[in-house]
Amino acid sequence: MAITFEHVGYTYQADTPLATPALDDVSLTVPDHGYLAVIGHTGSGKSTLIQQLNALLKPTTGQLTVDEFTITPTTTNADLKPLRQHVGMVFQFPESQLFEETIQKDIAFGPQNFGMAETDALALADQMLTQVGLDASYAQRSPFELSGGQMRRVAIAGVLAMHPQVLVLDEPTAGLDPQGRQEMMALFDRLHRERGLTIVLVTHQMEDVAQYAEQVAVMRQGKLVKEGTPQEIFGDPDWLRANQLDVPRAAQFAQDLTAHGVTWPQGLPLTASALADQLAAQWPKG
Amino acid sequence: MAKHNLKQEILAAVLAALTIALSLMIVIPVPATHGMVTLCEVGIYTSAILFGNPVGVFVGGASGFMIDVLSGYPEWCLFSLVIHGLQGLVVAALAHRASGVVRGMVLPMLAGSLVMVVGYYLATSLLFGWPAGLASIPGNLIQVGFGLVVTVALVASLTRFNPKLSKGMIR
Amino acid sequence: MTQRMENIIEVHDLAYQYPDADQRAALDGVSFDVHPGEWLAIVGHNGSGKSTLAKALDGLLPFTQGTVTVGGVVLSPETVWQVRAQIGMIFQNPDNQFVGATVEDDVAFGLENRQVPRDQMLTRVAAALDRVGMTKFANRAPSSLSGGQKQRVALAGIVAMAPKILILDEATSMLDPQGRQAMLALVKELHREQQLTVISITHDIDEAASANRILVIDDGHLIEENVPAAIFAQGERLMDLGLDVPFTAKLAAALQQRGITPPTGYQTTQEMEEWLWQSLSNTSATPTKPTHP
Amino acid sequence: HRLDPRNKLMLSFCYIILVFLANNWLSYVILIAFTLGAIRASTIRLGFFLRGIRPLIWLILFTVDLQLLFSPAGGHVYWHWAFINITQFGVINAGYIFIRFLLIIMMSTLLTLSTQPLDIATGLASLMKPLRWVKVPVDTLAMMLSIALRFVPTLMDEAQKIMNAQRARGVDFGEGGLFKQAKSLLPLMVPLFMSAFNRAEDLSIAMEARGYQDSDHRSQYRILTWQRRDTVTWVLFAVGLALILICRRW
Repeated sequence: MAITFEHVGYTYQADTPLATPALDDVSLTVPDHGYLAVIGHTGSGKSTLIQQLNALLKPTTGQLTVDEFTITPTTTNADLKPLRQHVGMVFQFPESQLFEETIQKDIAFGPQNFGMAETDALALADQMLTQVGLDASYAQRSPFELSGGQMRRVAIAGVLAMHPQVLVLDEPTAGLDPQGRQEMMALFDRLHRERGLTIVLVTHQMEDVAQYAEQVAVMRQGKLVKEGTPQEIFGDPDWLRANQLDVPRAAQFAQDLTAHGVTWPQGLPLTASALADQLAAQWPKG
Repeated sequence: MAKHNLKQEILAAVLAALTIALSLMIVIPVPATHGMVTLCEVGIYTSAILFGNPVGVFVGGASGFMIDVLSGYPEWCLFSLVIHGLQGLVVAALAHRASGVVRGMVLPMLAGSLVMVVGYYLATSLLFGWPAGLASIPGNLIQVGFGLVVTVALVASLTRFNPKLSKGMIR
Repeated sequence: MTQRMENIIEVHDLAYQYPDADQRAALDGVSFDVHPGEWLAIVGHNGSGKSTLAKALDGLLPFTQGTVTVGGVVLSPETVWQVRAQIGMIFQNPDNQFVGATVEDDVAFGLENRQVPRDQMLTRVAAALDRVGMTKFANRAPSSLSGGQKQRVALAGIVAMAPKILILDEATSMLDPQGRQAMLALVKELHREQQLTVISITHDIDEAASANRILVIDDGHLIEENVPAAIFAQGERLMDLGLDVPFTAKLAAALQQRGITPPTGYQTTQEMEEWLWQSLSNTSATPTKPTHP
Repeated sequence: HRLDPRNKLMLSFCYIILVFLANNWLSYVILIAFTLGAIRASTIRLGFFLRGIRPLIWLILFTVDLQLLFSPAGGHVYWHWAFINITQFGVINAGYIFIRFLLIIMMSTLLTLSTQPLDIATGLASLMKPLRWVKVPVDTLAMMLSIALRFVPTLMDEAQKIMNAQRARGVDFGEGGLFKQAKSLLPLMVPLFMSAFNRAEDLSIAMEARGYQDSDHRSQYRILTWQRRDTVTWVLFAVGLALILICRRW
């Protein structure tokens, strides 16, 4: 198992009058090379949950393991460096973390913090630049000259350069145009499939969840309220609507067709191509 | 013309907010004096050096005043308004005229630091007697020294990140 | 002024060049009209110049060539405040347009600028907050609000001013789905109730679908102008234009790949559904009309 | 609590002057009574005030010690070593300074706890109005101060986010000596300043779009009202001042 949460609870400002519980008894496992999507409203505890994964926040109760690392309430900061290299974090609007004078230096910043020699890190930076779809001519430019979408790619390259085995993504496509969104999601999918990265994705985009995730966790008020495959979660649009969550368009569309007597022998389709598959299968011949 | 002013006014306001936010958030303990240093000077000096004067004096005065109010020492707020305001004013005025690291940054900051240390010596003496004034000096020296070092590094980084800043485009 | 009342905004041959000489023109030879009470969407991928266009309409950028006429007033440095008085604008980042220290202060900001007397301000602020459902939050500081709530406060600020034109510059792009839907629903109501002219710059397919007409900007040029159905009929090419492909178009393409030929042109969800279940039932019996709200 | 913030600011300032004028036991007793009365009126628990003193305890002790050791000669000499004398004057002065600390800290804690920062800022701006006559753009300063305050939580939030992102990239904040800490601050400060520049640009455009021309031609939504209870405080203050002046003479 890549990631295991065991009864993890987290309280902000514990032991003060302002204490507010943000995570409550969360237990969850993600298999090796898994792709987990975490969905839920703003303030449901999604961000708190993913910050446990590299111990930016440590659980106040329970414990979690990420591959060979175990994080408990008493884990000390001295033990964290290998973990932080192992778990790469792409925060919302990650372009705001760029600060070096050249793109190459910025990408090399993380690896150097984890002990890589400068020359190696700079060479690695050039390599990462092409990974995220920018060519090597960008290396010596200032990040300031780039467009927002390009800056985000550089920031992601900076995280990938640390060679994480787990990649945590907090709404990585927010604010991008549809084309940028699609390219970005395809990049993560490639990293997942080709390099075997375990991916944890926090998102509001149900279409992306339906298309890419292998496992979905639904958070509400700090609790894990439902967990399963996309088919299990999205196969029940009424439950999603009752929880004020969006239903993928294809599922919505398929459910409307059900009212006209159309049946879905392979379960409610979640994407346009799955829907087309099932429709084609029952299409009248001739 | 009015447009130009508005941009500068808002820039000064947001930089003051940044200085206040940093000072309240990041407090680095100095075991040697049982005191601590904040990033207040870094905010004031950086704003003053990059954007010159109305910005420098405002960021100094406003952040000095509000930091005291927000952190629960309002008895100092009027003194801080004047002292940090003067500090920002001096750094901005001197940095504005010269260029280069030492003459454009370090010397103006030394002058501003002198204003701050002497200012608080006088204010503390007035409030609590000259021994208290003397007692304020070592902590304040560390504070301005730290501010000076971080500012040099920060201004260098910022102007490399965005070369337009070194031309003082907003000034 | 009276003979030109059919257009509330007229843009003729507009061009803009960023001060940095090395860059290409951000806008080049853009001309179009906007009718009173119309909802116009402007789409284009990031960096296409559509936000520049919005700012130019409000006199926030000194365009280098062309004319902009708003409500019969030709935009110039002398008339810029007259023009701005007719336009309310909401920008992308909710945090960077919230001026007031509290919600009510922020709603009052525009009124203060117009020197509205205080007793009138009190009633107009209260009414505007009520209109957007933010009355409970009147005394709150912006840092305690969600992005969606901040944008609703921005909308309240505009409701209080009652301008003729509302420009949304990617105003929903940083919001979560709930915030986006609430905001869009509110704008639709205002558009209907107050005959507000709406110009929305967007990537969001739902927002674009609410429009009467869509302009497509690419590389600073106006490359297309049509009703949403005609624009949406372009299927996969919409991605290049900075729009999502509508679901029905994705489904049509997927069906096509599987040897099923859907009707040509853009289909609404309802049309697509109807065609599908009728084709599937494939009986000669007259199908009953589907009942959709 | 419900006093006009302008009044509170002025009162606090005059109070500090009052503390200066006090020069004997009786006047200090009057001041203590006055302060405790104000605290009672505020209905804030005394514990809060004591908590405000704790961080300053080193400074207070140091000052009191110095005062004790280096006071001008006079009165009875209790203890003598080299050039250090502990005299009667010294002890009395040290006692006065100690009380001065307590009084000023208590009063300022009272001001902080009972007044919103926004009100203090508004109050300050309002008190500066007379400066208009010497061409100080008071209304502009008030606007700027209010915007600065409004952005403090936003930027704190952003600083926290950037710190998290850089921690995830292997930065250790708050570790090592001063020099190392100074260096580790750059990955936080550079993005924060760049973002502040962007925000300022966006905000000034948004303000123009909302019809802001300059600070002179505006009406005011937020106003401060001077009430009867504000006047009452000044009467009380005057009584206190008179008592202390009498004590000084006496």
